[in-house]
Amino acid sequence: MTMAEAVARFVPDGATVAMGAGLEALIPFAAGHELIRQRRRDLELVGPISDALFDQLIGAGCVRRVTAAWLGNVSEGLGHCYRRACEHGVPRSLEVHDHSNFSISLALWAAAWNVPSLPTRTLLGSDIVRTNLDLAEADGLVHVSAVRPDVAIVHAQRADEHGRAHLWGPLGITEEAGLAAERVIVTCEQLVDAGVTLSDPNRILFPETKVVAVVHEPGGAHPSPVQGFFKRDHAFYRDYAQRSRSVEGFEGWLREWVLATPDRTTYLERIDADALRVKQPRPSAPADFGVE
Amino acid sequence: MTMAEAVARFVPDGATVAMGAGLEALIPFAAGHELIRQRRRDLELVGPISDALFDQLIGAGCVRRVTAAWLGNVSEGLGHCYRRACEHGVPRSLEVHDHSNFSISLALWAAAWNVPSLPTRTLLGSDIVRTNLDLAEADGLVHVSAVRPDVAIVHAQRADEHGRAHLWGPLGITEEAGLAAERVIVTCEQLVDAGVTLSDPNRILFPETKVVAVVHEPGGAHPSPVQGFFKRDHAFYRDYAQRSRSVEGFEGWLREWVLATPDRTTYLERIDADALRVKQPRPSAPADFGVE
Amino acid sequence: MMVAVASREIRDGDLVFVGMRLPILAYAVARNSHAPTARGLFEVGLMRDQPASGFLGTMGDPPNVAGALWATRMSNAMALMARGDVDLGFIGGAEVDRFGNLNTSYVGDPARPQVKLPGSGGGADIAILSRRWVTLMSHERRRLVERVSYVTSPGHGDGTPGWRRGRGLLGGGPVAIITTLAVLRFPEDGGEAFLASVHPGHSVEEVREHTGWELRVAEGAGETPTPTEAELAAIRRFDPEGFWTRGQSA
Amino acid sequence: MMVAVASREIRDGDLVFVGMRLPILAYAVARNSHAPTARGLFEVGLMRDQPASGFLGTMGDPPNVAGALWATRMSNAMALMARGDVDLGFIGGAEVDRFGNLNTSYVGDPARPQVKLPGSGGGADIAILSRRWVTLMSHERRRLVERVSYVTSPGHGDGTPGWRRGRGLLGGGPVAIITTLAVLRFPEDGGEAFLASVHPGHSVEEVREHTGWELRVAEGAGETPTPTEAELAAIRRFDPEGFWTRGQSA
Repeated sequence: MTMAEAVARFVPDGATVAMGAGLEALIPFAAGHELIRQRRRDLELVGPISDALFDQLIGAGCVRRVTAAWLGNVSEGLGHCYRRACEHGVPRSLEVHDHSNFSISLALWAAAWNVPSLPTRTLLGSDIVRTNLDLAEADGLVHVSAVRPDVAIVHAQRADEHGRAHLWGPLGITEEAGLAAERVIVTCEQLVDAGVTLSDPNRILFPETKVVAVVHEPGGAHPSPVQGFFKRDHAFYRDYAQRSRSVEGFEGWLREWVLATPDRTTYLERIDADALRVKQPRPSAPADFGVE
Repeated sequence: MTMAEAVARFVPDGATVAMGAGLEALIPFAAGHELIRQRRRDLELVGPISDALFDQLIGAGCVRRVTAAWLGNVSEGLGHCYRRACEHGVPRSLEVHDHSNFSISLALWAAAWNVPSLPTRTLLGSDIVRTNLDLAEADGLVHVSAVRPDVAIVHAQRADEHGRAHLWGPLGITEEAGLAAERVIVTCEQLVDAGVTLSDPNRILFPETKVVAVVHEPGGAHPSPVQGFFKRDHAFYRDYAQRSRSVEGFEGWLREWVLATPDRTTYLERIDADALRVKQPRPSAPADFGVE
Repeated sequence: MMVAVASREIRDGDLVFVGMRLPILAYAVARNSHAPTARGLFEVGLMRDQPASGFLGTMGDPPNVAGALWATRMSNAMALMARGDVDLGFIGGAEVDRFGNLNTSYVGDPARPQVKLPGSGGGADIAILSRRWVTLMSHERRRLVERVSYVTSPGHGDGTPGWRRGRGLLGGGPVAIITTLAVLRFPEDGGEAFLASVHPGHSVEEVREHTGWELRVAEGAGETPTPTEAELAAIRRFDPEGFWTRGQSA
Repeated sequence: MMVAVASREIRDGDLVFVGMRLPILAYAVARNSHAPTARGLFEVGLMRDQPASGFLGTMGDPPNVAGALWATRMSNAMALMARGDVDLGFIGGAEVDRFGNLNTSYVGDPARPQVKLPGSGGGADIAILSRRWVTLMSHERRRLVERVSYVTSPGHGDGTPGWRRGRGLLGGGPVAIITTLAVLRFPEDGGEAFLASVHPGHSVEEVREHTGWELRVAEGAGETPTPTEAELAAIRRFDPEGFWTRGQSA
């Protein structure tokens, strides 16, 4: 399926969308940019931290609410579009449901296990409990209400056409985001035969019954890193941080990299992808799934 | 470390011990038999189901309490020692904390996350909530109290001497058992170099900070299966089921296979290990952890 | 017979929570006949499409892992069921009552049981969380009882309509009891089991005689269709030595 | 300077919850000098012994994964901390007050903020759950304030002794504020930060002038020891282009 089709079919206006669940790695930027190009509106974004992607969606006016622990630019600091939306309602006002990293994970596990909330010792004594009504203190614990994404968008190293995705490296909250969501869109570096994915069912992160679309989108996580495929493009993040300081700068950036860039193939032609590509393989030792 | 030393040092009388967390596969029978030989007493056993191992420990008089969802012999049916202990106090009476498979998992996640209990929709309407005081119904949910093992004993396909264990196949409740436990004893088919385990950090199931002993014990899960290494020995389970129907039969079995068998090496000489060994490799496709 | 009948409860496209023993065979039969896109979920932490190609003594046996669609933690398999994603579950039992409640825990006082049974395993979870479920049972008067003394896995509770909804149970409960003699079914909204069909070679009277309560017979209750050649072939393929079907007519 | 000083908070054998930016360097320095058996835990879902051999823009960068001792879910890293297994955490902050409370969320009314800061990330989790923690901060009057208007990551609360225990917070709270000018420390059982040492080239008066409350000075407060050659060499090795230490004296 193409990215345009996956986004058009499975991410309607108003949807609650989990993205960037792997924290700084495997961020589905290509999918996010397609949401912007399709002028999606009133989204609720769910994630742990977001390294620039949520900032871009907010700046483009796609977002009504953010449910997250941190939002900015990890190597550069503040998220300027996020600031403008919260402080001045530009381009539109934004509802913020603050979490910590642990509590947003628990909110997704609550949804995955279909319970109204899960208890935790974290956030005791924090004002986050006071300002986020999805959190409540009782009996010396904080009760974290379930967060149920309509869709989780996940970038994977490889997947097969049936939706079996292999991800590796640190997983952040990717697994619970997928299990909590009604449906999962997988974007991937490599589209592989089922023989590859099924050779290692332990590395399949969520069941194919959740996955509604597999989009073969190499480089779809740039500028975030993809273990074994791409290094992080630090300079790209820096450039975005600088240009997004002003509305005009952001709009110029958005035009250049998203609106006037029809798809990921065109996008990749504009960066020095080869310099970022990982070239020295470092394969894992195989596990033997033998039977006889 | 030898099995005898690991058990002597890290599993005292009265300990709460999680074993067989992988359900029917990777059951640490060799460790269980060493517990019997060392005449460990007053143990609390924790597990989802137990395919014969818990029955043997109960018959040998090691056990004070069982916290589990099912206890018997999966392919053969009832656990005869378990029945004698519950029905007649032979060889000693037994306290039973009944769970379902889901609730025992949640009890361990509660301990892993250090909360008093976790809520769930399962067990509503079941008498298990009435008879196990670790479960309580409130607000339309069942609250499952944390179960905190002193030690989890886990059989792995391979591990290095630093405690990094690779397990594959279905995991049951192994991960939460390890995270909930104060400490973990790993027994393994292969003792490998750190280069093997660290080549795939995603397959390392719990942090080395939890692992206090690594015992190289090939065949240590017989008669249970080990993906890539051993098939399940169905006939052995059948023989145990038949002989354990009477106290005398069980004691004969115990003498033959445990008390008069000093260690796993001797044990393996008495079975047709070669017939059970997996010979056709079925390796997983490697994941590339490349950086540059 | 039980296996073939059980396999017919599986609809194409179903996600089936497969227990051990006969249900594994029933799944294999269905997947190879009328339900080619069903998937099986195993509490050990596996999802499959094709049944395992080798004999399984347990769901954790290596042939069940090779070719699996997902090898994961049990809690993840349970998570799918807790969200209502599991269409059908199978549960074995030692005792079932007229309202479909199962006892696999204690005969007699739990504090001093006459018989200690193995326990719930995933049975209670399936009974409460799957959309619909079926139990397989040897048809004996001591197994099909008026009321179980201990409810391990709740069926339709005390038999009042809507009992499950009222108690907050997620799934719809038992739809059938498949025995060695007959198929018993339940009304749509719960209540009491009734005789739906009798296996060939057995009679309504025989069934009632071996049932521990005054069994109602559905209008139009007839004979259970015999296993087809395809069903029998699949059973022989997945249980070549009769390990699971020993002593039973298929 | 801040990196070297921060690295000294790490004791050998510690499990350190490493944040981003300077703490990653501090961990690398400690591991290569006085704490060769420390381990680092990263909320993204990683545990390491040796620091990554390449430059890290974030903790999720490929060099941090290669050679990791564990690559897992964030909730598993948090689980270790929730059980008290994390000895030391690092938290960055925009504002800290005299009792060590951090604000990384809102300046002004949260409903209509003057400044929206990025938020907690794992900061609140570390502040509440790790055994002890340290914050690193540029020493400015607007950052070291009398009371933060919003407590993202609780320190010693309102400064009354035992405030954390009373509120049920698991860990012991902040032990130090390491700034560009000085090291501030806290009494054993909580309370108010005091000046413990001043970095070379700066004075007590300068520090007090840039602090937003009447800063108490510890008896015997002296000069912070300068970075050793080994510390400087490690900093240069892990941040060769000065990405993280730019504009700061080491």
